Amino acid sequence: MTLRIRGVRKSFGPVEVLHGIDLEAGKGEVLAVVGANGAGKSTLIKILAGAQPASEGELWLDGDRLDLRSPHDAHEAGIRTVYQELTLVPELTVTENLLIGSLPKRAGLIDWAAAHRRAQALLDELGFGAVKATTKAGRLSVARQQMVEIAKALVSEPKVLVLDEPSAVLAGGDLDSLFALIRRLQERGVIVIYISHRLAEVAALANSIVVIRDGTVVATTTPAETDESELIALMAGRRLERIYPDRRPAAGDTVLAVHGLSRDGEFSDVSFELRAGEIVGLFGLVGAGRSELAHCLFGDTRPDGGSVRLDGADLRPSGPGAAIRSGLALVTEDRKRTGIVASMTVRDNIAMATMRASMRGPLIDRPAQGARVAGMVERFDIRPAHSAGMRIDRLSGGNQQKAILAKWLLAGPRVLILDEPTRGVDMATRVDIYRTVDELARAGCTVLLISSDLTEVIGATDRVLVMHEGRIAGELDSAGATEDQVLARSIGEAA
Amino acid sequence: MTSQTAPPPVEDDRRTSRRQLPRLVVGGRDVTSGVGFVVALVLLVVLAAVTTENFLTEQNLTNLLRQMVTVGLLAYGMLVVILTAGIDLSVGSVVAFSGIVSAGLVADLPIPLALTVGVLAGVGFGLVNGLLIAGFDLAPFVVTLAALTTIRGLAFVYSEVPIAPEDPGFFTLGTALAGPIPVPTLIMVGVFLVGGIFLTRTPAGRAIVAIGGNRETVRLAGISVKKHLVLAYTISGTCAGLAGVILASRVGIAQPSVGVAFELDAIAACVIGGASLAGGRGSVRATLGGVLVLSLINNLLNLHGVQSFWQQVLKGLIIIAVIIVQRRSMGERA
Amino acid sequence: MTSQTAPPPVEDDRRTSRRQLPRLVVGGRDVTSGVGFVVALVLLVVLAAVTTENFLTEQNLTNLLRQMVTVGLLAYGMLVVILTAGIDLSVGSVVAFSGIVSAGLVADLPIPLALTVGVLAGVGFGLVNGLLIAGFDLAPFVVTLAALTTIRGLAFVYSEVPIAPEDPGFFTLGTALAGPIPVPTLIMVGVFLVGGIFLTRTPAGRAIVAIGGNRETVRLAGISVKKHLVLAYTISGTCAGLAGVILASRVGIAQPSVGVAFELDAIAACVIGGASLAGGRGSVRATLGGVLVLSLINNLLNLHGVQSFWQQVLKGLIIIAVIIVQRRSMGERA
Amino acid sequence: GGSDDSDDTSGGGGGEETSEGGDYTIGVANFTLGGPYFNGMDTAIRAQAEDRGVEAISTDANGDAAKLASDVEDLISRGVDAVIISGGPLESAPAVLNSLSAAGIPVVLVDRQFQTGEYTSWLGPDNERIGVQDGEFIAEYLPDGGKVGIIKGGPADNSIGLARTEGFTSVIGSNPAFEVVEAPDFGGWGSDGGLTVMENLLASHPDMAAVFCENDAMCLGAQRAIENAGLTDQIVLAGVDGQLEALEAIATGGNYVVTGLNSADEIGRLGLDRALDILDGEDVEKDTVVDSPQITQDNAQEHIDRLNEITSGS
Ligand SMILES: Nc1ncnc2c1ncn2[C@@H]1O[C@H](COP(=O)(O)OP(=O)(O)OP(=O)(O)O)[C@@H](O)[C@H]1O
Ligand SMILES: Nc1ncnc2c1ncn2[C@@H]1O[C@H](COP(=O)(O)OP(=O)(O)OP(=O)(O)O)[C@@H](O)[C@H]1O
Ligand SMILES: O[C@@H]1[C@H](O)[C@H](O)CO[C@H]1O
Ligand SMILES: [Mg+2]
Ligand SMILES: [Mg+2]
Repeated sequence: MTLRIRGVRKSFGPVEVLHGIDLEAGKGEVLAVVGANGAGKSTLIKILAGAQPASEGELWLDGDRLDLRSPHDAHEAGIRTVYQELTLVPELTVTENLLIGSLPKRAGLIDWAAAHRRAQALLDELGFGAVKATTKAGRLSVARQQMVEIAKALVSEPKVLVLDEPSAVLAGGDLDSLFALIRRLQERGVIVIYISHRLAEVAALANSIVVIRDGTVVATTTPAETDESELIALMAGRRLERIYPDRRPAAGDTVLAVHGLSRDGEFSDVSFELRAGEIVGLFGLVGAGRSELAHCLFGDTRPDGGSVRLDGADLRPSGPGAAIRSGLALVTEDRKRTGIVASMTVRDNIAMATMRASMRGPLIDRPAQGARVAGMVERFDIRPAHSAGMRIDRLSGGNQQKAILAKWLLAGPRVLILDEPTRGVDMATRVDIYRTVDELARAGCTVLLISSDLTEVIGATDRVLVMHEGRIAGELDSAGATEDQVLARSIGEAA
Repeated sequence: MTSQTAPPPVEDDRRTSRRQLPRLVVGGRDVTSGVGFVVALVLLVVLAAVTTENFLTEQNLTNLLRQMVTVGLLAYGMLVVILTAGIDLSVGSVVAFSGIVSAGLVADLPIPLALTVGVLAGVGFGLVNGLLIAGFDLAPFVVTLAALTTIRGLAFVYSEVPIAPEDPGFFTLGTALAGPIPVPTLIMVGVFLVGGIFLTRTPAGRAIVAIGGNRETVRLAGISVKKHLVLAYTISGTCAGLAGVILASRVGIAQPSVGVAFELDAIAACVIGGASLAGGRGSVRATLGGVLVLSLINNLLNLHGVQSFWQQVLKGLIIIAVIIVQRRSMGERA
Repeated sequence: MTSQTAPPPVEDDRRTSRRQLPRLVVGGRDVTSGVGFVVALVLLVVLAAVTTENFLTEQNLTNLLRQMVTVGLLAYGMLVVILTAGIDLSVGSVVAFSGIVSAGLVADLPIPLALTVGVLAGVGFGLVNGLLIAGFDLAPFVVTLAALTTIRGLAFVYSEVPIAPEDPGFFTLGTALAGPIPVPTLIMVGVFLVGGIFLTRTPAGRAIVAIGGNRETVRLAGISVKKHLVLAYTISGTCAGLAGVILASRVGIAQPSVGVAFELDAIAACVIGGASLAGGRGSVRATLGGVLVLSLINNLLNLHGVQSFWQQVLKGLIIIAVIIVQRRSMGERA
Repeated sequence: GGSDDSDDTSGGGGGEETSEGGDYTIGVANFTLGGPYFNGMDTAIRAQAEDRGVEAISTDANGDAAKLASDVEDLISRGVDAVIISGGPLESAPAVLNSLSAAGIPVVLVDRQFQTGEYTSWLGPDNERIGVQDGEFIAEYLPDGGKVGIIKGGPADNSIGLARTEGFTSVIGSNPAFEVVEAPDFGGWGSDGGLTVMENLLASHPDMAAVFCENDAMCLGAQRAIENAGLTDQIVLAGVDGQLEALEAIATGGNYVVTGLNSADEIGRLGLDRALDILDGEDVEKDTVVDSPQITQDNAQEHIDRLNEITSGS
């Protein structure tokens, strides 16, 4: 059994984004597809999933030419896809999201008891037993929703399983469950197409690697033949000298002092201090309470107890607006739900938090605003380069993330909270982000970097705070810390 | 290594435990299970019973049961459409058309057949609405608004003047009683029961709910969105046809001008019952509750002899009070 | 820094280059720039001009301009509300209330003041709608439906009978001409121009558009969602108040019963202009186009002397034809 | 009103062929067609126009005063020679009348007499008189008096309904044997509204002896509610208009006992004749009250026959 993609091209209007992709994967193979943001990975897999038609080219499976006119056709052919963006129906239970289209029936009616049993059994079997089948999908954390997405693709065993950045929202044990699952599928002969920006993962999982750059395959290789820095170079079209910037000079005075902060059911007795010009990492497993803490600091929720002081003065923002005026900024973890306004342009999105920054009388000074936005598009290398007037949801995921960062940088924050800012961001762009964050810190800005990426949380920071079940379970100096030390604290071991 | 970190379940859905009851919540939170809604309903009933002596008379309760039938039938169909994130503004006109056609046909056809044709007219209009909306991917609001206009016109074209069939058999459907309960009310309850099961226990019903939640997901799951949209509008049209025939039979005279603004009451019943016009969320039981709330308000004001203009003023204010109570008790955003 | 091949601009927004024109598309695609919409409009005009000799007379064109004012004003306010993913069903009742109050006050106040009070009544109702919707987080559909009922009742409470001020000065606003162009039309065009600039060039306008796209994102960007929702409904109320006053002045008599179902036409104009009831998408220019389409259809049918019921039948069919043409030419889902 | 009904309008009523006519175009501006009465009016005007060999163009404002204004403007654009306005519940339309007089076009009002503004001529019923007639009949029919319900038509921006009720209560209300209860809600001039309002009224007042409705359509609905409540033998009904179904009910000798003729057909036809007379330069009466005979079981069949003759004849 082999999957072959031959000469696939795809255009949106007059613009071609895939320029003739060829690739091949055999039975039981894990084929990793890597490439920078906007390279065309998701577009390629949407074609494979029957969700978008190719403009040109052929797909072959098992020696049959596939003619995929709809997702249904792809299902029939045995191709299942987990999309980069979550696609669950939030109002429906996990069971229903999983079994949509194949709910068990008795006497013509859906047998819900059987359905829940079947769904739960499937989740348990896949190692996602933490997800309850009867919960409404919209109430799950992003990580758990991702597990449901994966389970959904495996309701009936596929011949080809396509995973578009499945690990972007997973961490720790969940990630391990996913890898174990992929290996099991591999043993059963399933072809797995795996897209990720985490190259360590790719090296560990893949049998072969295809590198796409600007819609063209630039290399086909294997983990054995290559290493991370070479892959990054292939993806970016240039060598990256180093990933993380140099350490900064010792930090300044305390800017933000959090003392005994608690919020019922979310986190309790959280205390720490952040100094000027410092980058502090915040690590923890899913559900540790990091995002809740961030939202509370940002004035989005009220604490039940404890205090926060900014520059020695009590900080009790009445809402995000007040927090922003006090000099805080928050890049949230869920880009689609709280990061972008999908129906608006890149420009509108970037200018969102600072609309009053350039006014001419009662009106927005559009040339001035345009110039500020253009500056940001250039600084972050947001692609396409002339994207200011495009709807932001036409951008690739990573480029959307860069636009959100740009929005907050324009606000010139004193304390910048980043919640998973490099999720789904390619390596070259991450390097840009790390560099930008470093520049900010050097200019005196304080950064709290929430991340589930162990390497990043140590590499890009000065210090790491670790959260476990809503409490600060440890603090480490990044310079000497190891990944194991951080992980141990996050699961409540060691101290 | 996976053994270590399964965090405790984040939040379990509490309703899952009483699965023995027919589960009429079709998406989202069931507002009837919210205390506020029940409180609001009970409050209205107590208010009515305490402040007027006539509320608890058989005559009045029968009226109440009878008067909710039209809005009730329309509301069920509307709910189905709203669940898909759509809307059906044409129902009032369909009521008029179905009524006048069936009354007109009584002269030539056996009564049951005449009534059936009336209902079928509703089926047909719903089908056309659905085909236009799904087939051409048009905005439901405009299509059904256009249908509202066209179908109203057709009702008048069919007969400019009211039609009152001579045959008293025509009145049976609308006026028959089963014990103290009007047969039309039983029909309406039947529609809600069967309709509840349809939405919660059949693949087509679930597809309709899911379409409103995320139509792309449904498409990606290989389920035909178009087919189910057509089905939803056809159901709404059918309910409207049925409502029209029952109303004509109850009044004894079919008027081409009947049913103006009925769609607003039907939508209001759904929304008071917690349905979201953005689709995917709504409850069959709560919609019935919404119908009851609207009927109770009218009944209460009438029993008190509140003068018409003040009735309107108060009706609006009471509706707002009801939804504030409901919202408060729900806590989070509906 | 990246010497790499920057890919060519993907679908550059072509409008960015002609920034000299006020950019009245406030979110999403501008349907007036779609060929289909223009084709549909031109088709209607040509149809009218070719098939009736009276269409291109000054008299008729002036009528056309005058006739679009009410729906036009309401449609702008409605667009603002729709952009926030809301709806305002109360506008028709506000038209009645503002009209009757200003006509009633003419007896006691100088005319400009009486008219101003009428408009202010609209401002007040809009404000209350907004405060209820934003403050209690209530569904706009139910709140404004309740307002529709209450405000209509209040209009009748104010005066059961129509009020026709004796003072001919009351008619000036509604009937004055500037050259061949009715003053009300100029006011409406002014509202669209200023309103277009408001939505595209001011922080508050942009916030309103963004709220409909994703209110969470807007809130977390430090923008008060509540404040802007209140503003949006207040704008709609203001437009309705203005429309009511102008209408009363034009007709010369204020009726408490005027304006029933006006909200449907206003919403239709927005949606025909490509606005999405789910919020975040709509265009000021295209909404004006939608108003024009609706007015042209009425005018065309009247000039042809189509019989009333057939007018209704045809009107619905023509609207459907227009949106099919428009949809086809847009290709993707509006 | 006297019995001189069509004396002053030569050639009206029956629709006899008349030779003149010319090639006039008459505009008919209906405020609403959402009711059998208004429909009948429009139909009658057009039928008479056909009989007289002139063109009639009718418009429907759907109950919207602004659209009525637009419609009239459209009619002026089309170059009509005269306009007949069936204003329904609209009590006045000064701007419409102004634009017509500015264009030098004569205006004939049918049914409703506008309270302000200049019109050329009006023909309509004496509504108070009809109410008085109904009241007198009920007072005589129920010598022992009793409770009498009143069902009003619609939002009271219509003097017509008020006049009818006033006429009725001027008789019944001043008679101590009677107690008047007004239904709180309006019946909206339709049968469905009449039914619901009656049901609600019965819940509070099951002991009524009679009901007066401001028109027949509502009374027909109320009659069903009474029947459903099993009170047919207890409550009699009085209406206004002479709608065919009401006449039939009266003829059968049931509890529908009286109505006052307010013939849309007659007024409509006379209205068209009046417009032509004006165009022909004749000197016409400005306001004409069209007679409204009382209809009871005694003469109901006569009126049914006449109505059938008219509708099949045109
Ligand atoms: N519907 C669309 N219309 C126009 N352009 C599109 C559309 N969808 C994708 N594109 C463009 O196609 C290119 C490839 O996007 P794609 O989402 O496939 O990238 P990707 O490799 O998956 O990136 P990422 O790693 O950020 O997810 C991008 O330039 C994107 O802007
Ligand atoms: N009402 C709710 N019902 C169910 N789950 C919820 C609800 N509110 C929040 N959650 C989820 O509970 C979890 C609480 O932990 P939190 O998000 O703070 O963890 P975290 O350490 O930030 O983890 P992550 O890596 O997911 O960001 C979140 O994942 C959140 O999505
Ligand atoms: O005179 C008519 C009729 O009685 C009708 O039934 C209601 O409106 C009035 O104008
Ligand atoms: Mg992608
Ligand atoms: Mg988090």
